[in-house]
Amino acid sequence: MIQAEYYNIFVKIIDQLAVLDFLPPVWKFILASVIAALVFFHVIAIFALVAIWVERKVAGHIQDRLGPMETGWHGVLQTLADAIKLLIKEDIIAGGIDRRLFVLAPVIVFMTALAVFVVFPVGENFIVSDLNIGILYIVAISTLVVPGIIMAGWSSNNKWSLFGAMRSAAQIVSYEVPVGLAIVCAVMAAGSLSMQTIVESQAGGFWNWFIFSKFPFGFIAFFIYFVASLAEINRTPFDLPEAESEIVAGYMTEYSGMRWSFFFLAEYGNMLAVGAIATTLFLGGWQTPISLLSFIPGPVWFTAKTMFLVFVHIWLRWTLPRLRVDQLMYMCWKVLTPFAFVSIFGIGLWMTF
Amino acid sequence: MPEIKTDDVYIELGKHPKAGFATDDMILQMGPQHPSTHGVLRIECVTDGEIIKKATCHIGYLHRCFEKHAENVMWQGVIPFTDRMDYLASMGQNFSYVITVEKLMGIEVPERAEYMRVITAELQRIASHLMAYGTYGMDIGAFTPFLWAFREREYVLDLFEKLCGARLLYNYMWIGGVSHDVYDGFAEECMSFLDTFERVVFEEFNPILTYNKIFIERTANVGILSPELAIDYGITGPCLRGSGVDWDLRRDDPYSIYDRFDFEVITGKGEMGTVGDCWDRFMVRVLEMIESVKIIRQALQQMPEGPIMNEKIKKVIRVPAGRVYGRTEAPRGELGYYLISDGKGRGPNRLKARSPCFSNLSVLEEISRGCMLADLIAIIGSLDIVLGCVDR
Amino acid sequence: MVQGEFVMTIEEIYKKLRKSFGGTILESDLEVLEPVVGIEPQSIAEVSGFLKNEPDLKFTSLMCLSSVDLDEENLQVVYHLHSMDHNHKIILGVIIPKNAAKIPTVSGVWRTANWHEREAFDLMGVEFEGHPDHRRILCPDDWEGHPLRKDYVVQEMYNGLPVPYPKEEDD
Amino acid sequence: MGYIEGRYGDNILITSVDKIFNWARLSSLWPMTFGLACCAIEMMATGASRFDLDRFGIMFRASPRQSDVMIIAGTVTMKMSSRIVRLYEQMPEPKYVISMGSCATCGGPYWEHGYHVLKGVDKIIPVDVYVPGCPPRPEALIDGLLELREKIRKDTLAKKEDKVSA
Amino acid sequence: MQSVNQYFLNIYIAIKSVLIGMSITFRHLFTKSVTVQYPRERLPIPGTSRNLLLNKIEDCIGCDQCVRVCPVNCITMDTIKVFPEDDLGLASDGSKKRLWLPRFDIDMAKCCYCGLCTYPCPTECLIMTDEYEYATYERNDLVFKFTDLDPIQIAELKEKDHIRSMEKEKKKLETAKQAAAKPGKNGGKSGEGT
Repeated sequence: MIQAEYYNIFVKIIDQLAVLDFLPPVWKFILASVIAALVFFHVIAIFALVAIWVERKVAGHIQDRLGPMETGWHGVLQTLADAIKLLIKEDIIAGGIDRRLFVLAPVIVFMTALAVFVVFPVGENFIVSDLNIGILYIVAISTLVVPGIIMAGWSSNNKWSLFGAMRSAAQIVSYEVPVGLAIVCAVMAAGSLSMQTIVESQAGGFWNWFIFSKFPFGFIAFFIYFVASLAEINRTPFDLPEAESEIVAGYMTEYSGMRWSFFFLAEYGNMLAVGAIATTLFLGGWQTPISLLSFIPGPVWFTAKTMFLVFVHIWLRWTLPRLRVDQLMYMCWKVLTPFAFVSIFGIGLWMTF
Repeated sequence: MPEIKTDDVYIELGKHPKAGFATDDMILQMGPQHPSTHGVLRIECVTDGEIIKKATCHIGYLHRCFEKHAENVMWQGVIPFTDRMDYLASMGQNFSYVITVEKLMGIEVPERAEYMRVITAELQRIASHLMAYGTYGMDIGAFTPFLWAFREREYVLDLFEKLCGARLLYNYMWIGGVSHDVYDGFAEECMSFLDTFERVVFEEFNPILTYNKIFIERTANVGILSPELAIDYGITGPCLRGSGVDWDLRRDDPYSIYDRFDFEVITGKGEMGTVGDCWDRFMVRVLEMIESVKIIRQALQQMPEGPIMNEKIKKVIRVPAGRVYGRTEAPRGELGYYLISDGKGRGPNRLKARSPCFSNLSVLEEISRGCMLADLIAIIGSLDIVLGCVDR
Repeated sequence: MVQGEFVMTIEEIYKKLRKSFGGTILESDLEVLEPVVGIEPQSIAEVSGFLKNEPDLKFTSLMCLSSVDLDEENLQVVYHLHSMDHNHKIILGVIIPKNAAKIPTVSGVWRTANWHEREAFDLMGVEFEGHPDHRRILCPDDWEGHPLRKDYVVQEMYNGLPVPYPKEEDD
Repeated sequence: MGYIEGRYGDNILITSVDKIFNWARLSSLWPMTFGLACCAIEMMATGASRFDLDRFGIMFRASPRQSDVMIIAGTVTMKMSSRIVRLYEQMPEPKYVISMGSCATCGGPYWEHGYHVLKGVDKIIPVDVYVPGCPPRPEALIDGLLELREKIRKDTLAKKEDKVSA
Repeated sequence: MQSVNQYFLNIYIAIKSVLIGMSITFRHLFTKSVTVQYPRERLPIPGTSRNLLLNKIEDCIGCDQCVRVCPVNCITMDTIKVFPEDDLGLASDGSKKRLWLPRFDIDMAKCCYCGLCTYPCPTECLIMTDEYEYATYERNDLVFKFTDLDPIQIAELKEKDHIRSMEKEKKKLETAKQAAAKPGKNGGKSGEGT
């Protein structure tokens, strides 16, 4: 396992820039990470806009209709118009609302969606900062969403939001267990927590990817991870927190204008994040499936795989009905977790022989 | 999954909640504007967390004074108002009003008009059940079946529009006959729709929703309605047949020419859970659509030539004094009109409409005790109520 | 659903009722298209209990309960009963004075009557003694008057909103 | 819209900002699912596959907080009128109302004997577009929405001393 | 609790039904959409379709049939008897027109589009067109006025009608007086009259 020093790409650029030599090294690192954060914020914001448009078009065609058509060619500017309109919408903070929590909640939820992108190995040396405990960082950050959502639900002083917040807290916390166990399977196979080394260990053809190697257990771990991560980001069939037909708009009922669009962007940011984690852990990050195609650069592979997983999320949303809360819990504790233990045990056996 | 009753859980623990931590029940107003109350219905549920202890319905938000209008309008002027009572099945509404008046006047309706009435009533039953199928899918969380159901429903609405000019509220069945004759391409278009429709139900609608495991989990063993309770609460139509009671007015108290067609009355058999649960009521509606297709096919073949309106009907209609109660099998249940005429007025003296959804909804409080919030939505969806029909 | 060994005609049911309840069943002509059997207001509860539980009558389902404004001084409540087992029907009529419109409830016998009686009270003003939850069902609770009465005059304002259609003053 | 609304006369900055804001507002009109009666069924039919409303960027939102336009689809009764006013007040500011169908416009077929029917929703909330029909065809509803889009296109942030405010 | 194979059976059915569902929706991704892009493409409206009412006023003989049959009373019509000197020409079915129509407006906001008024019309002048695009900003634009007389003519007619009714009034008074005078001889049978 090569333990090369992977610098953050921006740190390399700043090192070459002589003009910035007067800055002490600490400041250089801070400047590099600020630039990295900005770059990734825009990557996700633009992806979220595209994802919303893709979702509405795919939903349209699944339902034999056309989806956005009027604004721009085939509705390309539709989400831009939505974003601008939401920006200039009146921002209502009703009487009974607890102001500070109400304002803080969307920030936290959006922050966690962004913070996860720091450790994704998009390409060979194209990574913001390669923590050696990458995957542990991801699991830790993604649990930060729960207090954000509970803050949103509680501070909105609205019965529907409280319902939505309680449901989503129970759902995210309990689905952390299968997600964690599935990640443990991948980490056992790769031998290290750092994301780059995980991707490295899946080098060679697609048969080395964890989804196919160690045959039954790798696939079971991927399946468990995919289903549990669906529940993590409140997407169908687990979209109970903002179940439109049961509890009006869940914890987002009282939010309007730009604050609500933070939640909306966070949802699509999370979709991208979960897709990226799944590709890094199980589908071999930026590795090429067949050595012939190795001339295509790493980041293209990474984004292609993530986009496919995001498409599957959207595809599932417009196919399946919604689960009830107790069935949700039944599935988490009685189906996903036992199978996760089985796959850990299986991979453990596989590794020893 | 056994139903969770809150009190038994606490009693099992040996202490009642009031003793320890002072929790209180939350009164949740599923207000008149709620995405899945099928219109303007307010349900005041006393909930303990997700579990509903008591759900009382508050209706009347769409009370449009139908009976007051029936007393002040001419005989044929009441028909547009019956259209607006159950706006999803307005052919069925016209049908029972028109039958009641003809029973009182004792006049005959020409054969061709009778066949036209049966065909349009059954087509309307398909459109209404498609609407029930779509909205029930949306209540449970699946959006796509709703739009597919509407796509099929649009074809039926096209047929109606070419036939009588309106998409939703037709004023098609008049006293003594029907208003428009069949346009020449009707039979072919109707047959082609029926063929594609039957294929679509079995190839797309059933696999995507009816036999979907999550849908079955959400609806089986939920809102179980026993036959005695159903009869006691005056439930009729698919909800009653879902509980296993084999009662259909078209066969057991035949009106118009329904005795000439052979069709099967579908009853709930508890295929996926117990008899009389939400899934059974839903399944009865889906299979009833197929029965309606059979009836329409037979009616289209046997339809004779001839006049579509009884000649004795002039512009001003004279109805003799008397009282009569006529009822038909509307898509949502037994729709009855109690008509009192004093012979001299230009309209009915008193017209009481016994609407099916009014009784079907009254059982909600009984069967939704102890279920979860998501089940309450499933039960309302399975009762398939239309607020215009509840509030009149 | 057994088709019923013998479908009892109106006359037989009427004679059976007269036999067991005597005076409280009033005279009523049975030749009219759909005869209405007159009943004393006070004894409607026992009669309906009898009609429901009698083995060869078994009127298990109350089809329709309607309230009628007969003439200036009295109302009539009409019960349409139907038996699913024997497939025969009967119509009961109870005449009550308008000023003291009191009648015992039958919601104990058929629970569908609960809502139908509330509607009869709401629209016609017939009070039902012993009704579990005697409130208006269709009109708002603070609505004045009972709309379906012939002498009903629409109230001018309802919490700040004009009720009748504004008369246009143009020519 | 806070600070700059109605403060400056017509100048280059205002007109160009107007153009963008109005374009954004009219191309993403989110109605609140507010079906009352038969017109609600035609509204759903308009949202369904054949007359797709999603083409105009119209997405039905469940909560009043996230919606811009309120389509009153059906008969407004006395009991319902207080609810409609409350829902209208809960909607964020640039909000519009479409009165769909005869019942919402003036009580429709129930204007004469309907004691419980409110004779027109414009008695309780300001209405922008009246869509006639009982129920209006889906195309008529889309035509009403296009009419509303034209009205928004002409909206402006500049001072409105001469023009009578919409 | 559930037996073990019921547990595995549940999982198997769940996965199978999810995959079937996904295959159907995937197939629908490629089926042609049924959308009619309304402002550009338009559905052909059938002839019998019931939308905006139109009254060809030159044919209308003011017979009041439609006003009586309308269940909603949304047609208001004023008629003035024709004066001897002017001639209104023939209606389409050859009958002579004997009524001026200063006011014939249909309030399309009240109308319930039931079409009952188009059947009894003797000259078929009241028809339902297939025009449905008349959404407005003002409620009163929905009251369609079909009279073809301009306000001046209407004022004139009203005033002439007023004069005529005054004369009739006077004539009636005289006849009443004569009637009162005549029976003076045989005991005043018709009383005061007027």
